[in-house]
Amino acid sequence: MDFRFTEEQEMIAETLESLLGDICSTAHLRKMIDAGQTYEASRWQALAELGLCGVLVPEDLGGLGLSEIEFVRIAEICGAFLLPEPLVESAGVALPLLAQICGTDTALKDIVAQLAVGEGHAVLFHPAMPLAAHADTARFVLRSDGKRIKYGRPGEMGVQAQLAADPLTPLFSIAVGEGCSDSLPSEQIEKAVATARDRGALFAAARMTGIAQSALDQAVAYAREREQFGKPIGSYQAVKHRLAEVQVAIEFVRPVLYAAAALVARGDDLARAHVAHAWLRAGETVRLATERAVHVHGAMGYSWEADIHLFLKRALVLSRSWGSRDLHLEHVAMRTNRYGALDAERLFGDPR
Amino acid sequence: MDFRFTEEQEMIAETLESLLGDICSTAHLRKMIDAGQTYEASRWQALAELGLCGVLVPEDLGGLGLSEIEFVRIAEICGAFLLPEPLVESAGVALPLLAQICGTDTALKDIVAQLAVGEGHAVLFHPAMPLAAHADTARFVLRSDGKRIKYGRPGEMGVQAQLAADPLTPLFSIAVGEGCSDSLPSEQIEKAVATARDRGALFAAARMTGIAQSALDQAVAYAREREQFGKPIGSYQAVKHRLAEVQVAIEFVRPVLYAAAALVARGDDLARAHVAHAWLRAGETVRLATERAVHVHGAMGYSWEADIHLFLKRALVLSRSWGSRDLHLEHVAMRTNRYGALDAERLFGDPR
Amino acid sequence: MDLIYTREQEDFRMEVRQWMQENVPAEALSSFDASREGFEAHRSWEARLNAGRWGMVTWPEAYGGRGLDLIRWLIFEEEYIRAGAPLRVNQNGIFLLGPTLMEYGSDAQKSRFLPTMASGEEIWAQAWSEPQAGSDLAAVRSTARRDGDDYLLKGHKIWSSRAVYADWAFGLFRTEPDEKRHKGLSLIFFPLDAPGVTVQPIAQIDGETGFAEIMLDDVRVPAFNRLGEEGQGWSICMTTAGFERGLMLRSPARYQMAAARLVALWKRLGDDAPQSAQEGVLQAVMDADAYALAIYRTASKLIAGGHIGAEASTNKIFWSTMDMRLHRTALDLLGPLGTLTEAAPAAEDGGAWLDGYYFALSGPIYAGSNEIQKNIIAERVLGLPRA
Amino acid sequence: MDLIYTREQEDFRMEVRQWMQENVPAEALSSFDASREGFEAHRSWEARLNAGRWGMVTWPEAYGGRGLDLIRWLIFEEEYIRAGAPLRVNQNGIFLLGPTLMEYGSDAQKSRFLPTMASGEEIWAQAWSEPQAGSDLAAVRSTARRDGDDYLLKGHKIWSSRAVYADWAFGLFRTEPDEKRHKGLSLIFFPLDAPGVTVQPIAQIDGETGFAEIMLDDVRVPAFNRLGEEGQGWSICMTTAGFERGLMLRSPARYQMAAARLVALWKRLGDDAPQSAQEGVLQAVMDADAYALAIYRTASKLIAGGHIGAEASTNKIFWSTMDMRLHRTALDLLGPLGTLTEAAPAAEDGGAWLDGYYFALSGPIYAGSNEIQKNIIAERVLGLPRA
Repeated sequence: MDFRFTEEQEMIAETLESLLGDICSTAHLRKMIDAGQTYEASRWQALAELGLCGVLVPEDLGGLGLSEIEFVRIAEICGAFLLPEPLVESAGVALPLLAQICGTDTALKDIVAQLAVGEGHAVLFHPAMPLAAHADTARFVLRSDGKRIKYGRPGEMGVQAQLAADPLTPLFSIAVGEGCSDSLPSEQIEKAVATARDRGALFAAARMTGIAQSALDQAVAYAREREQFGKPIGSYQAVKHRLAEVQVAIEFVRPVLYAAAALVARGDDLARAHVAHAWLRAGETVRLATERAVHVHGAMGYSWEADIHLFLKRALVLSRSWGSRDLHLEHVAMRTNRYGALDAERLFGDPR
Repeated sequence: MDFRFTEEQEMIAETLESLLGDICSTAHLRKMIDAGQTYEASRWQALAELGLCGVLVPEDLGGLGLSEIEFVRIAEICGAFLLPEPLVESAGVALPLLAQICGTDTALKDIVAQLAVGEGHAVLFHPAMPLAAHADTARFVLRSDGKRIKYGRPGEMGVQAQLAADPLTPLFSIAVGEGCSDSLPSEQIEKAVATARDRGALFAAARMTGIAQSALDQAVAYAREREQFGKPIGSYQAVKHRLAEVQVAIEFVRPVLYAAAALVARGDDLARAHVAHAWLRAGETVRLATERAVHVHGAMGYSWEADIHLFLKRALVLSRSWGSRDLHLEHVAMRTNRYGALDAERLFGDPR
Repeated sequence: MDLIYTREQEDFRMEVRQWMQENVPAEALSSFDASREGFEAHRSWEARLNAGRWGMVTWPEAYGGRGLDLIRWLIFEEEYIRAGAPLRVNQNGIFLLGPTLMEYGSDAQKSRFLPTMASGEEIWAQAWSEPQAGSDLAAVRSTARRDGDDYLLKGHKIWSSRAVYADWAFGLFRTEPDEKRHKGLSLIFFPLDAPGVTVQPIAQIDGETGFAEIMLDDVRVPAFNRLGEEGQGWSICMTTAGFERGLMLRSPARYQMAAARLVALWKRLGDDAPQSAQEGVLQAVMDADAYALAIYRTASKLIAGGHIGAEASTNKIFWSTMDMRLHRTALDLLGPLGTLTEAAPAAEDGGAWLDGYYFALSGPIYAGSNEIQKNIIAERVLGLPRA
Repeated sequence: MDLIYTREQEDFRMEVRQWMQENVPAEALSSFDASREGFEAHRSWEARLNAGRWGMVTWPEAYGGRGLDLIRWLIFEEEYIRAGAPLRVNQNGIFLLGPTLMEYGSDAQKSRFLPTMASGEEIWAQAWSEPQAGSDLAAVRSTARRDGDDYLLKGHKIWSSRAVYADWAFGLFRTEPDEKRHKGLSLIFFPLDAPGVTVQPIAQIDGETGFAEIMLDDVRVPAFNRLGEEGQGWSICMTTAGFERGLMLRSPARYQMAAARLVALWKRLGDDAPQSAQEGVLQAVMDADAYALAIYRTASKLIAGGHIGAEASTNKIFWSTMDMRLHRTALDLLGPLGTLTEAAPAAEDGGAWLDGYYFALSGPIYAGSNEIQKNIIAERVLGLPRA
């Protein structure tokens, strides 16, 4: 029992943080927006070189063979920096699913190996994820109704562009074509898709948590600088306490998020309820954080010039991805019905 | 169209306010609590002398023949002063119901006339009001399942004492006996009981609104006096803004409350939805007001010595009287389904 | 208390309804903040309104109004919004400056400015804030130096709504340079095309340019353009702010209509509507009702000779909170579709809910931030001590 | 990250569980704040715990503990609460003063005070606040005047929990009368039966006397009773406050058990449970989980040599908010029955939810009000400027 990240886990996170600090500042993002771009090949390449495109792919399929515990921090950092490229979508969700179902199909295994080293990306459509980002440029588009999986190239799958609030999240809907491949329904497929869905919600929660912290940091920075009535506005309790409340909210999302990652990693049947908990809380928290950050910025917060709206818009999109409030509340209710509440014993107990 | 109380209506309110200021201060209430009393005959007498025990009873039955518009202010003031005697329960709810159903029964008419001048009080039990105050000393106990009415003396009706949070609200449950009178079910009874239920919820909302304002006033008074860090605590935004929010909430209960009273008075079929609205908002507001007032008082707010707990406890009891959150939300939903929202026209339109 | 419309009020409603049915453009005008074209289309609409004497029904007939009371104004607004008539591009004029002019202006000023305001010939921008004077408005630094019968205006205004395409602006200027804070300020009007005025559009969160910076470099205006006495600017400005926060700018019909649209969306979604958002829908209906009732109550008091004081602040907190809540609920109802802009094929209601959410976000900021309003309520209504 | 208990931790849990099964009184003890009898019954329980060496498992064996780490303490607490064992009457001692003594006390002080604390022979009250020093604790006026090897204590303490029946109290005294605010304060212990001590019980909101006023009139105590250096009182007190707000006083099992009871109530009510309260039930379960996970995470950090800093403040805001929310939901589930006290025949769960609501109400006040905690978070975690 040790609820800390290992040194190796911390190192991956720090490396990514430092990389994105260099190549994914909001200044970089604004240049992309001005140029109408949503993807930067050189940044994707840099991520690939760190092995991040194949974190959850087993080593024998060409990935790093790490777990959701590593990836949850990666997703959180991608959130914090508003990474536009589909690292979480592909390496966190679609690709590990593909790796799980490719079996002995050598063509599929080849594709997995290529995606794992960053040669393109994959995306997954799902009833809980009807609008997926970067589907048009995907090497591989997967779609599941929960029981079966279809896959193919974007053209075959009939992806259609949908313009979203966030200028750096190109969303697409899908109308599956007839010509593309199809899996047979099986228990194994169903289980793999369910896990992919859990990963989707988990990493969406992680990204929202990262955004919440960034939004808070920006509000704090502004509140320290901006003076009114002869004092920094951050010295007024009206501002102070509102921001402190955001910090409290964030502090109580993180442990849930990390525990949910550990539960998914060990395939525990409590995992889904904790993923739901993380998703719900992260969603509330990022709403609180981004709205309050806008308000602390005053009129500036309503301008295009201040960066905060980029965080608000990304949060809007993510908080509506991978399931609805109803769905996640239902998953929490299932835990309540089945386990009762005093089960730290159960939560941390040996699942064997 | 004039959304103000008339001078006469204001005068009734001012008279009551001034009377209760003299004879129903928290100092009076504390003496009663210390003596284990929940009813003061002299105060009841004073209220009776103002005619308040028969406000809603038609003049030909010995009352003042006024409407819910007058009584809503009376109930609000009774709330603000934590009046222990059952004026609202009797004159606001049980007695007008009795007056509506007494028909040509001269014995009942006599009782109505006596109650209207304050010779005793009546109480009503109802599915939305399973615990009624002051039932043991009632001259007349009514109970309805919504379709029929039984009535009798407390002994006949099997009232049982239930000790409530509020030391000045003696609550009773009921197990109707066999010997007492009984009405036949009829459309007229059903309608009269429904109106009584609406009055119950409306005047509970009014009392809660009065309590909310009193609790806020006390918090403000304490915050102006109490100094910490060399300044009155009321000069800190942490305190200021919390209390300002309570004031805002109160300001947006009152118009709803008064409009609901007017709708009940004119028998409008929108009445119930607006009563529900008033009940829901008054309940939230009084919770906010009393909890924040306790917290502004600091440790003092957790002591028996500070008056604020008396307001908190009365609010606890009232906010759980005359219906549940579910029930009132359902009534609001009915309005939503039937009328749509842009119907000021409908709301203020001539019902003829 | 009498909560029934009179026969005359009902007749008035029917008159408005009929005029609107006959005159409201069938197709929605394009945004007045997005292009000169959209702006001018709205100006034409103001002219048409004015031709029907509907520019501002509460104003005296002499200035293009009908001399009606506030209850009728509320009825007018209800019918205006029900008819889906365009947003008022001249709202800074008719709802803010207009009532202030009525209170503080000379007859000559009223005659000069009100009729062209009612007709839309002159569209107004506000010029309150400066880079260092936002919530702390009394920190304005822009000056008006007296020069004979003129003033020379100098300074830097910001967040001026409508300033990109408007004709005129009104703002606070320090007429006594040695005075500090609330003293020595005057309210002065200036034409946005005067020599020395530079307007720099500011892009908003939604990419439109609803506000602008205004640089003033010795802009010459006649002293006639000063409203009220020299040095009286702050108290006049507080009056205007009361209008902004309170009754006029935010007519209840707007929120009732928004709530009605939300209910319609909820019904349309049917079983697809998330259960957990239902309470938000009911809340929106209750909020809109509560606000409408509160405004009718305030109107009744004002008609009877009362004044609007700190109520303006409680109103502002309520409507801004309600508007945020309502749009959050709408986005929750829509799920992933709620994040789509009007350009997306799958967008519901043409992306209006997302636009509405952005606009609602500005509610707690503009017209005096909610933090400032809470200070006002705490100090002026509750009597809590200043910090 | 490894979120699985070790075999040894599981074995330890079973050991605690078995002992509790064999030793926890079958009948609940009466409240330690309501009568001397209830207080002494709790003291006996503390003695029994101590006899099993369960008084404070994290303490060194020399002082009656087992020298275990915080994870085991959490496991112990889970089993303690699961077994329905009595509240710790000596919580001011074992959870607040104990850890502080461990950090700042001399060996002689530790030997003198810790074993009798673990055994319940000496029950402790806290004596922080004074009438003019609540949130502003640095305003304490009580003095400790040096007289040879003794101090003479003088002053007026208030809101001292457990002081009515306890044996000892610890509090802040000004040892340097000319120093102001945080300076010149010392932390000193005094027996509550010493000559010159007058204890005046204060009735709480629920009528019980969980706290008291303490008047000190030249109470003589040896300088040995001072913890740490003279003048070091404030920083020691902040350490203790950290324990109070953070980990120790509020073990997660307590909230998990409360959430479990709420779920049980909800299930028991079945179709009678209001639909609108369901989300509150789920929220309570999530809150309790989140708090437990956060505490396990903090414990892991502390075991690895980390320190608890402003986390104590975030924890305090979270548990106090959670506790209020949970009990509000319970009262909402119960409807009218929720307002009944234990004496009422129809009361559910013996009126425990109402009692719990009252107690939860005190959460945002004691152990440093939530307003003070938010200041701490804003200034020390976020780095926002002081006012």
